[in-house]
Amino acid sequence: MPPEPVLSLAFAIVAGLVLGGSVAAVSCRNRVHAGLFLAVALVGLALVFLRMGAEFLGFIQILVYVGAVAVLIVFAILLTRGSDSAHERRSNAPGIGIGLAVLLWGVLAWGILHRSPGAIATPSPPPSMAVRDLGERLLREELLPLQTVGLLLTAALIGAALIALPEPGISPRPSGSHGSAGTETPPSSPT
Amino acid sequence: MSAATLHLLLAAAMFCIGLAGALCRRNAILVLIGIELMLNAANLNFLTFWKYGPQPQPLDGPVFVLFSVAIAAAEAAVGLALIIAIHRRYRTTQLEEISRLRG
Amino acid sequence: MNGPLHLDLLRQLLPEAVLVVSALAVLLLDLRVFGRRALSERMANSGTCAAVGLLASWGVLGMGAVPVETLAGAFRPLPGTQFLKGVLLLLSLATVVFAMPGRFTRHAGEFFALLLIATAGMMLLIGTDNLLMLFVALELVSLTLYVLTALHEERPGATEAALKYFLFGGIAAALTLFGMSLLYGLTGSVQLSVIGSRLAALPREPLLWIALVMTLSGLAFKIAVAPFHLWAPDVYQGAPTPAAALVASGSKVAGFVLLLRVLHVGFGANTAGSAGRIPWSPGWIPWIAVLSTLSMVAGNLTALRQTDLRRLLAYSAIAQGGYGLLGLMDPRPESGAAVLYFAVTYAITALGAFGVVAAMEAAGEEPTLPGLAGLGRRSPVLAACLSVFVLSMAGIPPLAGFFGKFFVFVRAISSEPQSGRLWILSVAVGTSAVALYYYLQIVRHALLLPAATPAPALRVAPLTLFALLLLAGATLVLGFLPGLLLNPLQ
Amino acid sequence: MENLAKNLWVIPLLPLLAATVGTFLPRRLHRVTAGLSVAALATAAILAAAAFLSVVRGGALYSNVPWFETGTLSVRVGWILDPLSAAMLLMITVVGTLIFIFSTGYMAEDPDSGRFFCFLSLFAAAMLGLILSNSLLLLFICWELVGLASYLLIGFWYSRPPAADAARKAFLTTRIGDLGFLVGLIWLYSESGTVLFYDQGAGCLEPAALSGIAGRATAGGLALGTAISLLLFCGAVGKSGQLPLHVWLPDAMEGPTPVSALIHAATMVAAGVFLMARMFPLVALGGSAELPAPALVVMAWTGALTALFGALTAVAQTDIKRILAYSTISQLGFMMMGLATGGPAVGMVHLLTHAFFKALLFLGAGSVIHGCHGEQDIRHLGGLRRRMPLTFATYAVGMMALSGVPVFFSGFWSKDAILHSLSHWAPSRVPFLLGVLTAAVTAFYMTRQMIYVFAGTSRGPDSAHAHEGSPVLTVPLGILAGASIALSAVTTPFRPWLEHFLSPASTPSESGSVWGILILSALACGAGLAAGGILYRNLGVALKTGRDPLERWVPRMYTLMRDRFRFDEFYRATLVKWVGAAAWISAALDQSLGSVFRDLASFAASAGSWLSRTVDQGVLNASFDDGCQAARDAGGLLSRTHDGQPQRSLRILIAGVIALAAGLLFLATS
Repeated sequence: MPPEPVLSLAFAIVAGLVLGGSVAAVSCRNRVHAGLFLAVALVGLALVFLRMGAEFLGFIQILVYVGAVAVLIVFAILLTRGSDSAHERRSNAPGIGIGLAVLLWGVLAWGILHRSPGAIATPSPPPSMAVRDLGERLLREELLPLQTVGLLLTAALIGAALIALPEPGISPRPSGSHGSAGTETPPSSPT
Repeated sequence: MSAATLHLLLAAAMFCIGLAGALCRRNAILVLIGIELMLNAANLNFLTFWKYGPQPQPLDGPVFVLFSVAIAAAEAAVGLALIIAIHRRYRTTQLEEISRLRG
Repeated sequence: MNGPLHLDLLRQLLPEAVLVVSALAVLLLDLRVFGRRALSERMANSGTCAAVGLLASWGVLGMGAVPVETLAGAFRPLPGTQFLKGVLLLLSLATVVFAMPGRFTRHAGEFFALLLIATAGMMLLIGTDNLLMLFVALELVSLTLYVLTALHEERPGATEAALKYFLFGGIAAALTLFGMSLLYGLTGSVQLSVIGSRLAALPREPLLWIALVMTLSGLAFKIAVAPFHLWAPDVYQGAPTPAAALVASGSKVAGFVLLLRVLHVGFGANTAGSAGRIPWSPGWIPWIAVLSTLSMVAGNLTALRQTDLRRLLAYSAIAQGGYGLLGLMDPRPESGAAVLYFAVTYAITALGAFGVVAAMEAAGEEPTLPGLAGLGRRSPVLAACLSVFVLSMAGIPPLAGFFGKFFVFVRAISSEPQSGRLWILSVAVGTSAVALYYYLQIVRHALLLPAATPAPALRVAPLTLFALLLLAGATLVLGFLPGLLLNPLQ
Repeated sequence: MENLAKNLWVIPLLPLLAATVGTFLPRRLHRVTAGLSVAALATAAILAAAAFLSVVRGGALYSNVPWFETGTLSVRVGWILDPLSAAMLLMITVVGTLIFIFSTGYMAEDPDSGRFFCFLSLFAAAMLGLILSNSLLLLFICWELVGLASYLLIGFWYSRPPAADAARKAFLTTRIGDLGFLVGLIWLYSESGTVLFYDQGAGCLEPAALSGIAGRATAGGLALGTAISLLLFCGAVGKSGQLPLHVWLPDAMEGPTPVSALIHAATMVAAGVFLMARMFPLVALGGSAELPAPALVVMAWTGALTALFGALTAVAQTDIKRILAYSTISQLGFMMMGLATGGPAVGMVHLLTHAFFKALLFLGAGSVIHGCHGEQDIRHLGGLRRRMPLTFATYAVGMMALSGVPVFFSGFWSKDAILHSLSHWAPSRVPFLLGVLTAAVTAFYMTRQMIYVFAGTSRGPDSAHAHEGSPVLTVPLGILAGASIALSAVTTPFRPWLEHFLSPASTPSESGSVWGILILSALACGAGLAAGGILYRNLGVALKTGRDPLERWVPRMYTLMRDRFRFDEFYRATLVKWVGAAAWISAALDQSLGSVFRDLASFAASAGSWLSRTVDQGVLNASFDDGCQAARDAGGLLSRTHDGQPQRSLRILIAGVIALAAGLLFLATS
C-alpha cells in the first residue's frame, strides 16, 4: 500500500476548518457567532474523523456535538442575552492567556516532534471499525463503563433540571457592583 | 513529518486554542466553549493513536471517544444549567462580576 | 457468554447497585409519598431512606466473594479496596446524618439521591484499573458534586461556587483526558497495570512526561493541592455544608486512591529492584515534592487569615493535601498504606468538623471564629468534638492525625534518592507549626472564650451528636490503635 | 522481675484512670475527684518505690509488645525500668503526691477544682509514661500529651486573659522545639528502622544501630548522629526552657502555683534533660574525652549561656514566682551543662535534687501567696518570718539548697559535681567560669528574695494579715525540706551512691581536685550571700525611694536585667523590618507588573517573609505573637490570589501545568 501523502489538500482543508473555526469561536466578539463557529470547528473535526476511517464516530460527532451541544450552547447564549450585550468587551488581559496557551502548545509540539523514532508507525493492517464490533465491545468488555455512563447521564439530567429550573422563592438580585439591575454599566475593573 | 505527527499537532493546537479561550474570555459560556474544544482535541488524539498507533489495541481509542462524547454532552448540560442559574441570580454571565465569595 | 458475565459483574458490584437502586427509590418516594409534607419531614424521611440504602450497601459489601478480575480491568480492586469502599460508605452515611436537620434546599429527595450516586461513583472510582472507567467514574463524581454544590437556595454564593467548581473541573477534566489520550497512544493500552509494565520497556519519551503531568493535574485538582486548589475555598464556603463535607472527605479519599494508583501502579511499581528497567519515579517525585510544598505553604499561611470556619477548613484541607502528597513520594508499595491511613483519618476529622459546622448552621448560627465563642458552655459535646477533630488535624498525639502525619513523614524521608529529602520534611514540620496557631485559635474560641452575648444552649439533633461522637471516638481509637486501619489497607 | 517489667504500664494507668473517672464525676463532687487523684498517685508512688528497690537489687529490664504494622516493619512499644527511669519514677511520684496533697488545700475554694485535678492526673500519667517508655515514638507521644496537659493547666484560669495567652505561648513555643524533635525521630526511625531504645541488640541505642549510624555523614558534612542529636536537642531546648526558646516558661507562671511547682519546676521542664540523658549513647557518639561529640559541645554552651542568663534575669524580677521561674531556667542550664560535660549521671543527680528543692520553693511561694490573698509582688510583701514561721523555715531550706550552701544541702553537692566536670572539660574553660559566676549570682538573688519576703516589716495590707495555712499546706513543705537535706547523704563526692546508681561506669574522681572545687563553690555561694546581705540590709529604707537597692547601685544594668535583656524589643525590631521589606517588595511588584506575575511575585514575597519569620523564630523566639502576625500578613498577601476571579486562578493552574511539564521535560532530556 503506498504511503498516503503527508500533507494532502484534503487534510489541509479540514485542518483549516478546525483551526479556523476554533480560533473564531474563542475570539469572536459576538457570542452567538462564537457558538456557531464552535459548530463549524466541530463539523471540521467530524470530517477529520471521516477521513481517518472512523465514519461512525464522525457521524456521532455531528449528531451529538453539532446537533445537541452546539445548539444547546447557542440556546443558552440567547437565553442569557437579556441583560448584557451580545458583544463582549475586550477580554481580560488576553496576552497572558494566549501566552500560556502558546507556551503549552510549544511544549506539546516539542514533545510530539521529539517522539522516539519508531514509536509510532503505520500499522500493517489498517484498523477497521465496524459498528458491530464497537457494539459488541461495548456490551462485553466495556459493560461497566457503559452502565456508569448511563448513571452519569441520569445524574446530569436530574442535576441540570434542578439547577436550571427557576426557583419560586428567589427573585433575581442585582450583583453588588451594579447600581441598578440589568444595565450595561461596566463595573470598574478591579485589576 | 508523518500523518500521525500532523494530526497530533492539530489536536495540540485545538487544545491550546480552547485553553486560550478558557483563560481569556470573560463570559462563562465562552469559557465553556473553550472547554468543549479542549475535550474534542483529546478525542482527535485518541483516534490518531488508534489509526497510527504502534500497538493498536482493538478499538480502545474509538470506545474512549464514544464515552468522552457522551460525557462532554453531560458536562455541557450541567454547565449551561449552572450558567442559566447564575444569570437568574446575578443578571450577568460575565465572570468578573460573579465574585461574592472571597476571603 | 453474556449471562454469566453479567451475573458475575452484578455480584461484584452489588454494593454499588444497591446504592443506585436506593437513590432511585429516594427520588420516587420523595416525589410520590413525601412530596406534600413539610420540608423538615421530607429531609428526615429522605435522609432516612438514603441512610438505609447506605447501610444495606455496606451490608452486602463483603458478599462479592473473592473479587476476580473482569472486563479489561474496569473492575480490579487493589488489596484494601473493599475496606476503603466501606469507609466511603460510612463517610457518606455520616454526611447524610449531618444533612438531615438542614433546610437548605427544597429538593430533599434529589439531594440525597445525588449524594448516593456520588458515593457509588467514588466506589467505582477506587476499584478500577482501566483509564476509561476511571475517567467515566471521575466525571460521574465531579458532575454530581457540582450539582450538590449548587443546591443551596438561600446562600447566593452556592451557584457561584458551583460555577467556579465546574469551570475548574472542566479544564481539569480536559487536561486529564488529553493526558490519557497521550498515555494511551504511547503505551497502546488503557489499563494502568499494562501501562506500568510497558513503560518499563519504553525509552524515556518526552511526550510521556507531558502525558503524566496532564493526567496528574486533573487528579491533583480532585484533592485540591496547590496550584490546583483555587476552587476549594469558594466551594467549601458556598456549598451546602453536607456537600462540602462530602467534597472534603469522601472525594478526597477517592482522589488519593486514584493518585496512588496512577503513580504507583502506572508509573512506579516497576521501579524498585529489577535491573534493566527504566525507573520513572525520579521524574515525578520532585514534582510531587513541589506540589506538596506549595500546598503546605499556601494553605497554611492563607488559613491564618480566615475567620469563616468553612473557608478556614478549606485552606487547612489544601495544606493537608500537601501533607498527603508527601507519602506519595516513596514509590514503594508500603507507602500506599501510609497515604491511605492519612487520607482516611483526615477525612474523618474533616467530616467531623463539617458536622459541627452543619449542626451550628441548623441551629441558626453563623459558623465563624467569633461565632464559636461560648460554644463550650452552649453545647459542651459539640465543642469537645470540634476540639478533638481540630487537634487531630494539627497532629497532636495520640490522636489519629498524628499518626497520619507521622507515617507520611516517614515515607517522605525514607524513599531512595535521599538527598534533599530533609528540606521538605522541614517545610512540612515548619508549616505544621504555623498551622497549630490557627487550629488552637479554633480550640480557644470553642472551649475557652465566653460568648459575646449570653446565648441559650444549642439544640443539636441527637443523631448528629451521635455521629459526631462516633467520629471523635474513631479519631481517638485510631490514634491508640493505628493497626485497626493500617492492617486492612496493606 | 519479669512480671514487674511487663506490668510497668500500671503505674501511669493509675493516674489516667483517676483522670478518666474524674471527668465523668459531676462538678459538685470535686472533693472526690481530688481524693481519687491523690490516692492514685500515692499508690503509684508505692509501686514506684517497689520498682526502684528492685532496680537497686538487680539490673535494668524492659519488655516490648507489638503495637501495629506498617509495611514490612512492625512498630513495637515497650516499657523500660533502668536506673535512669527508676530514679525519675520515684522522684515524680513522690514529689507529685506531695504537690497533689498541697493542691487539695490550695485549690479548696475553687469550684472548678475537679477539672483541675483531672488535668493534673492526666499530666502525671503522661509524665510517667514518658519516663517509662522504651520507645522514642511513645516517648514523643507522652511528651506532647505532657505539653497539652501543661497548656490546659496554665490556661486553667482562662477567665484571666494573660493565662490564656500564656498557655498558647507555652504550647506553641515548645511545639517549635518539638518539631525538631519530630524530624529527628523520623530520621532516626528511617535510618535505624526502629524506635525502640533497647531491644535485645536491635534497639536504636544499642551498639549495632549506633555503629551503623556512626560512620555516616549527611549532605552538609555533618555526622548523621550529630544531626539527629541536634534535632532531638531542639525538643529539649523547647521543653527545658533553654535559651532561644525560654520565653514561655516565665509566662507559664500564670497557672496555679502547684502547677508551677509540679510541671514548670520539678518534672516536665526536666523532661528535656531526661531526654538527652536517655539518648546519651547516641548524642555522645563519635566523641572522646579530648574531643567531645559536637552535639555535646552545643549542649554545654547552650546550658552555660542559659544558666547565666536565667540567673541574671532573676536578679531584677519582682514577682515571687517569676524569680523562681528564671531560677528554674538557670538551673536547667546547669543540668544541661552537667549532662554534656560529665555524662548523664551528673546532670540527672542535679535534676533530682533540684526537683525536690525547687518544688519546695514553689510550694513555699504558693503558701505565701495563699497566706497573702494572692499578692505576688515581693515589694508588697515583707516581714513574713514571724507570721508564717513554718513556711519561712522550709523556704530557707530550699533557698540554701538552691544557693548551694555547703555540707547539709543536696543542691550544694549536685552543683559541685557539675562544676567539677566543667573544670575538666577539654574544649573550653569558659563554661566553667560562667558556672561559678552563675552559682554566685544564684546565691545573690535568693538572698534578695528572702530579705524582700521574710525580713523586715510588712509593706502591704495583704502581707500584714498573712497567716499560716492548714497542715495540708505545711506538711508537704516539711517533707520536701527534709528530702532536700537528706538527699545530700547520697550525693557527696565521697559517697556518690546516686551517681553510681545512675551510671555504674562512672569513675570516682581524685580527692585532690574534689577539694579544690568544693572550696571554690562554697566561696562563690558565700560571696553571693554576702553581697545580697550587704546590699539589701536596709531594704526598708531603700524602698522608700521606690527603687531597688541594686537599681540605685547599677541602674542601667538593673534595667537591662529587669527587661530580660531586651530580647523582645530587639527581635521585634528586626522582625518588623523583615516583614516590612517583604511587604514593600510585594507592594512594589503589585503596582508594576501584570496580573499573573503579580500573583506569583506576591506569592514569592510572602514565602520570603514567611521564611524570614521562620528563621527569626528558629533563631530567637523573642516575640512570638509578632511572628504570628507576620505570618498572618503573609497569609493576607497570599489570599489576594483569591480575589474571586476564576480566570486568574485558572491561569495560575495552567501556569502550574506548564511549569511542571517543562520541568519534567528538562529533567528527562538533560
